[in-house]
Amino acid sequence: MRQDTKMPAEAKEFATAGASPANAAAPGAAVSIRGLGHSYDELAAIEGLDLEVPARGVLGLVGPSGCGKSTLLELVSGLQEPSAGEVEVGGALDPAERLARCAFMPQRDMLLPWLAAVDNAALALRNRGVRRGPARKEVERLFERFGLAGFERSRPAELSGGMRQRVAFLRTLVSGKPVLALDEPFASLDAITRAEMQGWLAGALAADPRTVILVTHDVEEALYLSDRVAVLSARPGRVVEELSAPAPRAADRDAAVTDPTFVAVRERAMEALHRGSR
Amino acid sequence: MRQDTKMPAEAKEFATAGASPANAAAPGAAVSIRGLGHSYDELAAIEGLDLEVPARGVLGLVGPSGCGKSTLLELVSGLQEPSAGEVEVGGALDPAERLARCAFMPQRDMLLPWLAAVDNAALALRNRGVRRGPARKEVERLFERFGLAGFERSRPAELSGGMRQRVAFLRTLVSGKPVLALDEPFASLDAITRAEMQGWLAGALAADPRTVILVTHDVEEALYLSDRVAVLSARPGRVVEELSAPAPRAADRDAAVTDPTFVAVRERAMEALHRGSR
Amino acid sequence: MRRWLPPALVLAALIGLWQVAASSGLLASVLGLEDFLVPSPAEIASSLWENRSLLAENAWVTLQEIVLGFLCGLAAGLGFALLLRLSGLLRRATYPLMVASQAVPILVIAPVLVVWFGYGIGPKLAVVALVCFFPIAVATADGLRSVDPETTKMMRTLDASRRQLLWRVEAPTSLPFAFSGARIAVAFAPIAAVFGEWVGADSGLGHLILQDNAQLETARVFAAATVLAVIAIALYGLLAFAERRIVTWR
Amino acid sequence: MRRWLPPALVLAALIGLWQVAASSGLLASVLGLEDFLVPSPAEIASSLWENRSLLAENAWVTLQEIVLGFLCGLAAGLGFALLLRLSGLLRRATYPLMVASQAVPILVIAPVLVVWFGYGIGPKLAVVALVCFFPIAVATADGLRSVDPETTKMMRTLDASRRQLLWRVEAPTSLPFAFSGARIAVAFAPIAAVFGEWVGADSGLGHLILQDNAQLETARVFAAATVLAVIAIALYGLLAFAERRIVTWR
Amino acid sequence: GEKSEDGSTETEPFSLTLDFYPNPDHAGIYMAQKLGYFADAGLDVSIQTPSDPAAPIKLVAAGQTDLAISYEPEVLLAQEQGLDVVAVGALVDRPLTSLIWLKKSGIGGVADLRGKTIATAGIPYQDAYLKTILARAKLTPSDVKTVNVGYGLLPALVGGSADAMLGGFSNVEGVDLRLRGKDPVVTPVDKLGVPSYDELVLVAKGSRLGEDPEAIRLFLAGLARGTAAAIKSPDATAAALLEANSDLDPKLTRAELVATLPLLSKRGFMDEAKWKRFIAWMRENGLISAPIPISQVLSNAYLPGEIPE
Ligand SMILES: Nc1ncnc2c1ncn2[C@@H]1O[C@H](COP(=O)(O)OP(=O)(O)OP(=O)(O)O)[C@@H](O)[C@H]1O
Ligand SMILES: Nc1ncnc2c1ncn2[C@@H]1O[C@H](COP(=O)(O)OP(=O)(O)OP(=O)(O)O)[C@@H](O)[C@H]1O
Ligand SMILES: [Mg+2]
Ligand SMILES: [Mg+2]
Repeated sequence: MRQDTKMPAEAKEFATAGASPANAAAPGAAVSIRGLGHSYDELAAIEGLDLEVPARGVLGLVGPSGCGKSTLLELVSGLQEPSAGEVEVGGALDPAERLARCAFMPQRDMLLPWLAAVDNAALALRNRGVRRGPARKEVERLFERFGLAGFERSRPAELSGGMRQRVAFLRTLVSGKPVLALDEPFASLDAITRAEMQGWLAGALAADPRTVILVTHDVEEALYLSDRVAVLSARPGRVVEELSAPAPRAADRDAAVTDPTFVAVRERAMEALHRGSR
Repeated sequence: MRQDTKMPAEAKEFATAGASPANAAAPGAAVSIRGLGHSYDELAAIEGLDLEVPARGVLGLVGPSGCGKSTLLELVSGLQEPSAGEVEVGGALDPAERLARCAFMPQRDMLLPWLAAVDNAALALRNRGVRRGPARKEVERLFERFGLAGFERSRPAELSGGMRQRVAFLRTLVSGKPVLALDEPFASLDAITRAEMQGWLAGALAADPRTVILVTHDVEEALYLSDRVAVLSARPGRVVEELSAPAPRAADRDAAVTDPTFVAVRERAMEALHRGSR
Repeated sequence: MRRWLPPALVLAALIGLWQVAASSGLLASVLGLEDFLVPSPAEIASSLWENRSLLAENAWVTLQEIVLGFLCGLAAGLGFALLLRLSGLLRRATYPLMVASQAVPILVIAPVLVVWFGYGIGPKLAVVALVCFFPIAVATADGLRSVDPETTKMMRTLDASRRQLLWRVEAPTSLPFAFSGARIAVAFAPIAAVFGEWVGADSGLGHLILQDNAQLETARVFAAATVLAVIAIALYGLLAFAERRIVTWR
Repeated sequence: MRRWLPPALVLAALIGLWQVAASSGLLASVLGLEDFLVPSPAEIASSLWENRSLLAENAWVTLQEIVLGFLCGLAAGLGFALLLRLSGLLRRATYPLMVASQAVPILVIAPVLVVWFGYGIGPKLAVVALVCFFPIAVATADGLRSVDPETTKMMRTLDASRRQLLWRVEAPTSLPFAFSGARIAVAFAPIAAVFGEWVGADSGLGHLILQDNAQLETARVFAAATVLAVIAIALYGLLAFAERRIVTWR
Repeated sequence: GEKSEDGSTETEPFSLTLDFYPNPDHAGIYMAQKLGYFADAGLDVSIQTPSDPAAPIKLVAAGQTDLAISYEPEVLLAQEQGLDVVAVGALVDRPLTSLIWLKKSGIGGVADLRGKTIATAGIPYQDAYLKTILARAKLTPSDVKTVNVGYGLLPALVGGSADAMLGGFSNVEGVDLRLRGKDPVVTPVDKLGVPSYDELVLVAKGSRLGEDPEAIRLFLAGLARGTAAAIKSPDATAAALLEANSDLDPKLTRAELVATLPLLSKRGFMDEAKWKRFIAWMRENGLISAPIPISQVLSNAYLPGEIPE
């Protein structure tokens, strides 16, 4: 554990996960995307993308459905190779190294049906060689705060859509990698639960900063959680506008999102989104 | 086709689907839920629910994740049998009859991987005995408006999350049944596409009214599309509050949702949601 | 209980019909099956009873061959499937040989088996294992390949090593396939044991069948075959039960 | 091309080693395999060449038995799997009989087959079909059962009839399983044909093997076995190819 | 096996591979085993039963078994194939292979076989028997339909799918049919124009004979005693057979035994002249190409001088 004992609860929880070799290797890796393009056969999904995410920075990505957000995250995480341009993560261009630095949360939860919720959440730890007992303890502590208490032993088929998504989110966090690539982590959560999770993430990032690329459909969410927000155009995805958030991860969320400047920026983002959606 | 030729475009599109025997049989069936409860083994998902949806009425359902919304929709559609209470759809209590009257859109898209997008969307028509050619034509006309033009022949694996969801939505609509049970139909759509789809649905319902039960996480969406909105409590799901929407499916969406009364109701709904989330 | 009723009834009905047809000479007149070709159920039953000890002895021998041979085949099949999965080259290189090995009549290699394993249980195990190995290997290999690529991506981004991917994802995914293969294999095993015994044996149901066939002891031949069938059904049921216990997430 | 290289190389290597060992007497001294038990590749090759027309004739006969028998077994297996799927009662009632049918040595029912089908291609088809039927039926039935219940719900709410559910969802889902079963079946088919010919035949590779074996014509026995193996590999490859063409969504 | 002073006998393991499953042809062997004649000779004999009659001769040539029971034609074919095997004694010194049909079929003689179906065991030299037999009745193989039924000879004939069968033994299948009241017409092939031959012979590996022939000698002596004992007391022999092979049918076995005992060769002597005639016939029928020097295939040198008591 790198963190000292004075940090807030969230931090501690998050931190243990943070104690991974990959993370130690590259404390908060920066991500830079240069002239990135990708096509599936004839179909150009994204084109000429340039984006910079400083180490420990949070980039929000919003854009019309089908503009290539998920594709972009897979390219960054080294799960696919771009057909043009390059991605650098923590100084590494090599896909394998990028893969080692990035934790990618897919849009569909991809929980393993034969594993209980805890074991699904603990997958990353188990892969890192942690024994089952400790790994379970590790994640079970978070089940409470994620509103999953009592479902530790449930199979994915016995969970609701939102519960599944939270398990998948948890699974990604505890991987403790320096870069988090989150694909709509809260899409199937109701307003309240969603606000809770946002708050939790904000707190956790404050205690133990990571580089985060957050794809979301909720402009407000993007602006609240991110330092900067990139608005992408319709396929092929290009950057229409990049805005910096007025009050990233402010302590009082409700106050922050109702603040006039915040609302103004949100309007601009929406307007850009409109432009991008042709 | 029951509709005359003077109705708006959306209507026509929607209508053809409407020309289904089930629909003809029960023009806009009313749904009434009495003392409904359901448990999975020990776990009580919902308890003592009472809800009324008039024929051609739209009921919005919001509630904390895991409170039993999806379960409720399955109970209404006759896909599961309640452990307590009863559901009546268009005067029928018998699950088989309810199944015949309800079109249920599941939370996960459940597209068939071996069918092209069009054929997935046309499933309901094919099941109703429509030949492949006409069925495809039928749905292809809607692909354009759903922003799926060019992906008619793509396999689900080649579609983005939002595109998959739109195909699933389309698949449910063209079933042309009197009752639509929609489980977060727009959860993975960006703000713009989502607004478009909402507008489309509003127009379609205006031209060819259906009874709709709409589960969503977006209170605004619920209030804009529904006549009444029920806010459910955390598991076991009970009705915390039922509100009637100020301007259901108003022509000018942006105006409607920014109107002070609308905002006020939204606040009340949020507040109820808070209460329900213990 | 209710699960056993239907098969029991059907079986009873069939046997009843057969008996009636046999005793009323219908089989002979209509189907041309004289009783030294196909004895009546009654004859088979009495033969089963009269020769119970003889059948039991030989059945015990054959059962051992079946079970041990099956276990060898199972181990080999699963192991081979894993190897095939881990190396595409190996897969392409050895798959044809694997298929070819199933097309060689035992008669052809019988002397070799004797030279290598003598007249003991060795050659029988070899034959049973050879037969069981194949369906298990093929089915399991197919199962290992059937993992959703999205799931693989998920595991890779969680730093899963090849081995972890294999054990945590591919193996569980392939389990139902492996059981299909195993059930197919165990149904073929009794026949395999019989052929194994024809390589050279002085006991076992296969030995008995050949001996009795030479003596036109048809009733006892069918009695022995009945015992074989019962063994097959029992083992198949056992596997199906194990499957229900192990594959709980479907 | 590259896909064929590895197996070809491996095969060549094995045969080479075998030849060397044989000609240097290693096989005899180490493995105790004298050339009248296992002829050297060279001998087999020359026998293949010298007897090419004889082998071709008989191979053609056996190939017909294999292909037609397999097709019958395929039809029966798929049909049976569908039936099992549609009626749980039927399933429980007939499954044990299906398993039992695989445990009965052909020798036992050979006379019956002859009485019913005579000495023509009939009994061979029956035997091949009986063997092929089982893996296909089991694998397909398992495939039909493996549909995600959520998908079934989706279809039911879209007013799918039982038949539509079967054809639009369950059948496609089971295709990969069915192909597993079919590939297993086609690998067993040649052996089945050989045994079918031992029921009674005046031509075919099985007949030839029996004759040459009695004649101590070991080289030609192995030549015939080689042809069998080649047939098996060819048919297996054919099926694998068809699978890649048909199951495109995996 | 010389007796050691404490009286216990040192026995040397000796393996015999039968031609097929145990039957009355092996009466002498089981008798000798039962009465301990082999043990007296210092041999601990183990008996193997294959199901493929062509296998034993290969195994003996491969040195897998000390002695094997085979057939004269098989021995000659083995020579042709260059297998190092020598016949060291006859178990049955005349043909047992017979042409069998049922009286009820109304077949009066070979001539009536025209257009009939004949079941064979699919063994080429037996097909040659048929050719010779038919030729004597002015028929050619194309005048009849032959079908190879492998192990299914009896069912084929009794089931009516064949009118006659060639390959069954007069003392086994023949007796079996009679016992079942099928009143068969059984004619050994040497009565139908095929030169006589020794149906069942004991074969050893040539090189082995060179090295230590003693065990073979001892075995053949023991066997001769056993055969003599068998002929003297058929009932005891039946008992011995059934005891050793619980799956034999007692009634049938006794009947077969009665028919077999007179056919057993008492000393195992093989008549070279008879063999020469058969070799000639094999060559005429293209079953073997090169002439085979008689000294290579058989040797009476290991037989007991006179039957020891
Ligand atoms: N495996 C694939 N094969 C072919 N085309 C694909 C594949 N995956 C994605 N696409 C195409 O690439 C484009 C971008 O897909 P992507 O999933 O990245 O969009 P997205 O921004 O994530 O959309 P959404 O917000 O709906 O998830 C889409 O048009 C989709 O059809
Ligand atoms: N098949 C099942 N077996 C056991 N428990 C189940 C099953 N399906 C749902 N549950 C439980 O029932 C409760 C309600 O589930 P449901 O999916 O209806 O919630 P929901 O309101 O749809 O949640 P979300 O908004 O996250 O989709 C959850 O606690 C879930 O764990
Ligand atoms: Mg996406
Ligand atoms: Mg839900």
